[in-house]
Amino acid sequence: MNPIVYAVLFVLLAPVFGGLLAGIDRIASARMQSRVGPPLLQPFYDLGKLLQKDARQVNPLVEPLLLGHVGFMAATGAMLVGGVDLIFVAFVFALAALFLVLAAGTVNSPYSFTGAERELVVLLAAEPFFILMLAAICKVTDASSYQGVLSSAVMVAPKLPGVLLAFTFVATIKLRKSPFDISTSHHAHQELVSGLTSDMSGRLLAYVEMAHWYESAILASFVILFFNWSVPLGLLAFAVIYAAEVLVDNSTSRAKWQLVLRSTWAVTLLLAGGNVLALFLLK
Amino acid sequence: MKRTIIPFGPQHPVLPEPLVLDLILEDERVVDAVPTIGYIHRGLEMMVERVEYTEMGFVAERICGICSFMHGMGYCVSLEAIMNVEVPERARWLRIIWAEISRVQSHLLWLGLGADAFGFENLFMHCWRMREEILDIFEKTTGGRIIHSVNRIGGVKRDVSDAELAAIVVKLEELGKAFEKTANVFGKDPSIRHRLSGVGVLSADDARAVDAVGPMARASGVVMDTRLSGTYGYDQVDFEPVTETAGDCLARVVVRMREVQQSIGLVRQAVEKMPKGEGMPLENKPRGNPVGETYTRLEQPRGEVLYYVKANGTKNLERFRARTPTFANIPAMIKLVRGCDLADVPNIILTIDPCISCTER
Amino acid sequence: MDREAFLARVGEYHKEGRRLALINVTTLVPAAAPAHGAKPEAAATEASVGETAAPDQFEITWVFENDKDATLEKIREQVGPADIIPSISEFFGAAFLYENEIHELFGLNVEGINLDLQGQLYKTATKVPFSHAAVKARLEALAAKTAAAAEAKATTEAKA
Amino acid sequence: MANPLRLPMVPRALRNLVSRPATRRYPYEIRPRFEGARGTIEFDVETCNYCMLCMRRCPAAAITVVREDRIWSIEHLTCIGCNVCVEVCNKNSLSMAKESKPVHTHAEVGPQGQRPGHEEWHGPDPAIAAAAKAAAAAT
Repeated sequence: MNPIVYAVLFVLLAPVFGGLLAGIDRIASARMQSRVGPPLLQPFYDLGKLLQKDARQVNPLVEPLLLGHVGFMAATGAMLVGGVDLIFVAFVFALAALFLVLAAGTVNSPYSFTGAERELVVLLAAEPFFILMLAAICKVTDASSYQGVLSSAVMVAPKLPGVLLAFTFVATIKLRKSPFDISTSHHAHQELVSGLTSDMSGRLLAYVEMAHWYESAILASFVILFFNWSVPLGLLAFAVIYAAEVLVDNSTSRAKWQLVLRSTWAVTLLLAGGNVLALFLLK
Repeated sequence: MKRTIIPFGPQHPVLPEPLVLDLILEDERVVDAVPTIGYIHRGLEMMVERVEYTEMGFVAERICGICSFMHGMGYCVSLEAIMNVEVPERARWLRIIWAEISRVQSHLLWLGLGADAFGFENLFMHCWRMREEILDIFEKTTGGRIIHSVNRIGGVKRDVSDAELAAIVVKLEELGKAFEKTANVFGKDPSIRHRLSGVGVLSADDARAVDAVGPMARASGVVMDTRLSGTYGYDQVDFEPVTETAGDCLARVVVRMREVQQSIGLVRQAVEKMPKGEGMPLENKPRGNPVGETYTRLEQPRGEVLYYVKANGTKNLERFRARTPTFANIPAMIKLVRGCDLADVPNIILTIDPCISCTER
Repeated sequence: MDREAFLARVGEYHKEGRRLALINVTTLVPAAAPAHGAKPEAAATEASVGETAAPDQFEITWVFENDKDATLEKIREQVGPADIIPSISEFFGAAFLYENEIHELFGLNVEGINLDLQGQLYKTATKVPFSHAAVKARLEALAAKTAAAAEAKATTEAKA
Repeated sequence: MANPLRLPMVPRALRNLVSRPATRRYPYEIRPRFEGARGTIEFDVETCNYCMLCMRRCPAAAITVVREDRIWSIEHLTCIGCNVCVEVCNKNSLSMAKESKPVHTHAEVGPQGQRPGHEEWHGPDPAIAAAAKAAAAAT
């Protein structure tokens, strides 16, 4: 099939995937807290409600920047499955995240601004890992595109177990799960009052939510890269990783940003870096 | 260095109470905090001009929704002292039982809020789930979950049957066992230690210098517990005040967790020692109007509360003043917030167990 | 009030290791009209009541407590609205809250608070709600209301 | 430093995942209140003698009694449910219901401009009541 079709399918279906995932997440979290929890489709109802509401624009720049955020997130996914060079995808992924920081940073409110600063710290912690991960995958499979990796004769996961473990760790940041939800939080009870989204309302917040759904789908696609021989196996692995994240989310408190930065870099260096180094040495 | 001013409150989700702290930040470090209260000043003290002393107890109860029983009790105890009314023995024991149950309730509520402040939603739900069972006990015995309205000047309005009391003790002991597991999470979880251990340290000398009260002072190693003076029937139960020495946020959590178990033990003791039987006198009605003044001190869940009541022989009191524990702990809170990280501010503020509604009366 | 003697006494309490429990102010207003007929009772726990008829005075009580034997020590002064009250915040760190409160709710002037909140502590609808004028106005309004009700009752009874 | 991988909450979270939730689906499933719980004040217009004691003792000034017109009214939203009026009533005309009335969400205004939560009863005219009593005694 034409890669363009994959790209279009991603743009259309990723929000459905992300929304359903969020719905399952909310039910599972509620059950872990021995609550009944919302209906499965609650994230979609919430999004609909957000889109209906008035958006209070603190700065006219926020909306274009957030559109850039959601647009580049969708573009990252589309480029990923559309067969663009993986390293390039990693940079667009970082760029998409940067748009959110910019949007929050243009608002002259202390909560939003401090949230934006924390998000930058988080980007600093997470992005080096994603670049390292995609580079390692390209190296192992001798391919540079998504389709190339999928059709490669080498299965990635057995070669890069350390990187996969490190991915599980870093995904906590990207999925905005406790203990690493330091710049934003789904439950606003923290010192930053929902951090960088604190001054976004109505459809602006809906954009952030949409972008997060795309982000979840991109992370799922990354896991599929590790299990490149079988897409269902990759999705299953993502489900396992996500379940672990939800469990950790419900079993820890929030960490401070110093710990997040230190621990993420330690994990990136030790697990992922060590894994890549071992591959080179054992060759 | 860049200075930021973060307006913490009055509608801040971390504290469900309208306190404003203007936090002056240098990077992520708080260099100063300026408090403002008064968003919900209700003038309850002013209401003595209008409400007669017989009904003022209900107003006093509404000073706070968490320690409402103790506020009602404190008011009634003050008036009993002024009017020389002897409280029947069973009523006095019932007051102790309710007071200690409400301490358990308050600490569980606070532990939940504390967990929420450092982002541990699951623990929050568990604490509040346990608290719900205590609210059920209150609804069964007093008729109200939050506002109990059982205290009257000279006694209590409702009796609790001996069978019911025995059932309450069994229920509380079960709860105590279940609470052990939650306490284990608070004490052992590494992510909680990361957030609380060594954060907001108040030394014993500082605690004395800023006149901290209650668990705040006890966590710093200051032995102060108004119950020790043995008034209002506390001389007939055995207990040791809970103290910790570390003085940090974790110590304040631990003090409250140990006090939950202590209070459950006190309820058991009270039920064992109180006179048994149906139809015992519960209330000695006062006669006439009060003249005189008195100071009453009670150990509330949050610390020592002090009431000053002055009556001048009319049906309306001349002055009713409540110095709530939060009011006494605000200086300590401001002291601790200076110099901490922004991320630690919610934990520090919450570990004093702030109740701004109390403070503003 | 004797400023030097007062501060010396507070300093002594501070040295003894007492804590500040309360600074309380009572607005001494002669009751406008007893609402339901006052009947003074004999039993009084402390003797200071009865001499409260001094017009337009405030009664300030500083209460210090001791952790060890749970006793309360009090200093009581009567001041007028124009008097300047010395701050004790240099001895007791927690005094600043009470002193700001005294200033904002009672309109008294406290000198030398270590953290003066400049009238920002409370945001009350009535400024200085416990000043003599405010308390008197409220009591008189209440008395007028009671009198009106009694009159209405009397007229209906007369009709019947 | 505690072991960073030993999370004591994990087993409990997993156990909760497979056990029944502790919460109720509130509007669909309502827990009945306990016996003796304080809810809404109920008034019996037949027995009241309009002595106004409840009005005088009400700390929230929620009750208004107009003796000459035989009107007894209560503002349910002002009522604090302290039970004092029930205790002081000599005629046992007042009682405390176990359940609370649902909270008013709309600012409905009654026919006489009453606030939401206002409820009032008009007792029989004393002359008519006396006549009815005499008639009942006669039969």
